[in-house]
Amino acid sequence: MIYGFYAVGVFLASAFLTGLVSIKSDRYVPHIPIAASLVAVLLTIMTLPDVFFWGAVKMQMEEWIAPIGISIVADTLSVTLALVTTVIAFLILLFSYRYINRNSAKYYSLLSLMFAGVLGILYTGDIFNMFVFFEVLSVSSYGLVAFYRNRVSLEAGIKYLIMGSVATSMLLLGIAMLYGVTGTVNMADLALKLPFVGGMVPAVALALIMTGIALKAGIFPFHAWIADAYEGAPSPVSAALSGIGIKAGVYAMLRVVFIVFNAPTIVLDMLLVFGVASMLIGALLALGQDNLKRMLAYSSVSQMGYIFMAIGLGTALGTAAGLLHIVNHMIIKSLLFLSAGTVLWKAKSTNMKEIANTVRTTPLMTYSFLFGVLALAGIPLFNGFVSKWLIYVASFEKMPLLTVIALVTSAITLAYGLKAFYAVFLSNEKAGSKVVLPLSMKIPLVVLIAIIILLGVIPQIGIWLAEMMSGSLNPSLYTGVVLG
Amino acid sequence: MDLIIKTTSRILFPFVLLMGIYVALHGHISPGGGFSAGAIIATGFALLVIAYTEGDVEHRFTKEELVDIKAVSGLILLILIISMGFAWRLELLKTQFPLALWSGGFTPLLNVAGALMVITAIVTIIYALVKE
Amino acid sequence: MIEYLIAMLAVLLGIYAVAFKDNLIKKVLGLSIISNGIHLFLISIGYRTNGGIPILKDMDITSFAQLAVDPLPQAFVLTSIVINLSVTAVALSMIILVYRHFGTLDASRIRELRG
Amino acid sequence: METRYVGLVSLVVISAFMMLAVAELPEFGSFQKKDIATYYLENSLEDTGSANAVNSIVWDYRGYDTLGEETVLFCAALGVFTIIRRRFSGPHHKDDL
Repeated sequence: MIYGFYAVGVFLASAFLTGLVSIKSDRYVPHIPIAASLVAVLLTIMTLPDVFFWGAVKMQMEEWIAPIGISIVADTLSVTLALVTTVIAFLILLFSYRYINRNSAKYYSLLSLMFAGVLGILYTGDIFNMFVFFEVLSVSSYGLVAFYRNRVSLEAGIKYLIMGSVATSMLLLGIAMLYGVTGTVNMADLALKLPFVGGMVPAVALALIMTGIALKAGIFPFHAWIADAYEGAPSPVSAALSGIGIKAGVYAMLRVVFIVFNAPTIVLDMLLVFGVASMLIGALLALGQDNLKRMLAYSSVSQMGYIFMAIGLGTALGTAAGLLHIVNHMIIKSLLFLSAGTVLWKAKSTNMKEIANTVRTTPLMTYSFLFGVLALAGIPLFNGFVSKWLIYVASFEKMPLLTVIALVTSAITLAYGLKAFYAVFLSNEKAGSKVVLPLSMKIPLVVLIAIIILLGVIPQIGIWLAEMMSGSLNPSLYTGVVLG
Repeated sequence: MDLIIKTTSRILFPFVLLMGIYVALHGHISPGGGFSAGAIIATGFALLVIAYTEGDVEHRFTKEELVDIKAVSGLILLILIISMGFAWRLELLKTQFPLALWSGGFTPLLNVAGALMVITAIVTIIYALVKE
Repeated sequence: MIEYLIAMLAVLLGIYAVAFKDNLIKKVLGLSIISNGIHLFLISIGYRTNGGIPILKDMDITSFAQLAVDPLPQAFVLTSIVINLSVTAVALSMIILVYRHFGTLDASRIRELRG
Repeated sequence: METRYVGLVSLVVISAFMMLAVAELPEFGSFQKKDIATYYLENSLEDTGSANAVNSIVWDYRGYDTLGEETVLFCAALGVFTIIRRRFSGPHHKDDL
């Protein structure tokens, strides 16, 4: 039985209960999603043993035979990502306990629905179901991005909405074409039937699905909406979006490319090219930003470039490195956005210079941002280093030029990280209101810092995790489990 | 909106409602079902909301400030019904009780729940947009 | 083959509208045109020459299975219509406020005004 | 204005690509390779008890999709309410942070 899958139900229930409870009093509203995410973490931990033992576990909705109903599949990749997602979800919900004080019922409902959407994508084995949960994820994040309703977030919201729904429509068109040609929507069934289908249709369907997913993951040609969306959204939402929302897109891409289409080489080379492009462009754009949130947004684009490049290498080591970097980046980016959130909590604007003289930061905020920046740049002793080192080694085997580019981008990452760190944290001995961080904001930062250092100091965990995850990317194991 | 539209919409509304309920209940035999029934009834409400300025429609809904919370919670109850059905069915209680009268096993129940769900959602959205 | 072309043309028309029209409401309309084009494509994929509706009226099962149209894309279309409805609802409510804040619905002007 | 030409060119490329794919889709009325659909048609009555195959799929075989879809509808209603809150403050000042 896949207990982790019930976490989707738990988040759905928490979203609805917050609405009900909000009728009586707004005081108890935040407690429900926080409790729900704790339960979700527990459920995911319960699924770990048998997934890591069997490699992949299948559960069928109401026991129809495999291709008829919707099959729920949990393999090592999806369970690890689900575990990291639920832990970060808990931390983000805890962080926003004091951060959002108005209209909190709607905020918590939408946020827990967003997490339900992500978990739904991670566990589903059916491509149309993945489309539906993509929609759940995006519609709830449209509302969240425009939550503050001022000029910036509204413009960001409408732009994100239009781009997002074009992307999901392309995804649906791709699925429709696949159905037309093979007659099934179950991913394992598709993987079996696609090789027998000749002609252009699978290629075009894959192209459509890839554009849809690449747009959701904010890769180079479609990264326009990311900076505005993260700037407009409240900081915990940007942390959730960049930490978890984008990763669902990457997971879906991995699932489609590796399992359904069995990783054709053209696609991998394209991933490589787009990865390198977004790596460089993201880093350069981030360098030129003076707005804290936009800088973090562009750094997300560049880190996604790393992931795409690593996977695009095609070698086993490359995929393992890319998967590990997904996990590491989730943790680092959430830490960075949350620590930026603590700074922005009292600051009136997001411009780095103005923040400096309005907020006197506490040591915890300073160190959390510093550790985040160092981990992002892949400095040893931090978890970023482990995955970046694997990426350097993997890219060196394939094409030394790539390693040079990767190293240069890491240097640029370090540069803009420290620039922001200096501007916001170091240069404000002057006045500025003393920020007293409530406990609910301190715990997430401390926990995330602990995880980063733990994974950094003991790299074996990361490497073992990477091997286990990349083990689940071979189609034969997946189709064997699903179709029996 | 002048008198003619008001009276016609008032007269028309019960028939739209009846049609919607019929479609919802017979979802498993005739075409249509949860979603189309919800859409039909929601257009009935939309007819009323547009025909009347919100002043008169107010008495259809509870007091002003409760409306948005009530709407949200209204949705919740219905989703709970559906998710209950989904969760309950997950336990594979496939007792296929062949209700002679209904000749449907489980689908009519869900059809009605789905229809209610769609009605509440669309009506609340229309109401919010019109009130703005 | 020709029948699918119409659906494809609708999708392309929608993409043109979203990409090139400046007015926000036209963009949202373009979105629903794309979505409807995809629904038409989905339904026409499931069509069977002179096939009947997939509701078992007064036929035995085997001949019904030979005659009825494919129900699966119709289920997808039902889901996708509701999704399209909700996206348009959120989009329109945003447009109301964007108009209040920026005074215009012209996407390019909004980009300049956001400052 | 050059972005318009780039856009137009990419639109033409996409449409050519799609037309090619459409050409290779199975014949319009043909019903080949639809074994799952025939399964639904054949045993939707005795599995779910409803004569309407589409309804049995939407509510029973793939009820999980419909649950996901209801949450999308619920998100939309919530989204509309978060955006159009009654206490709408003036256009030009920072809203409740």
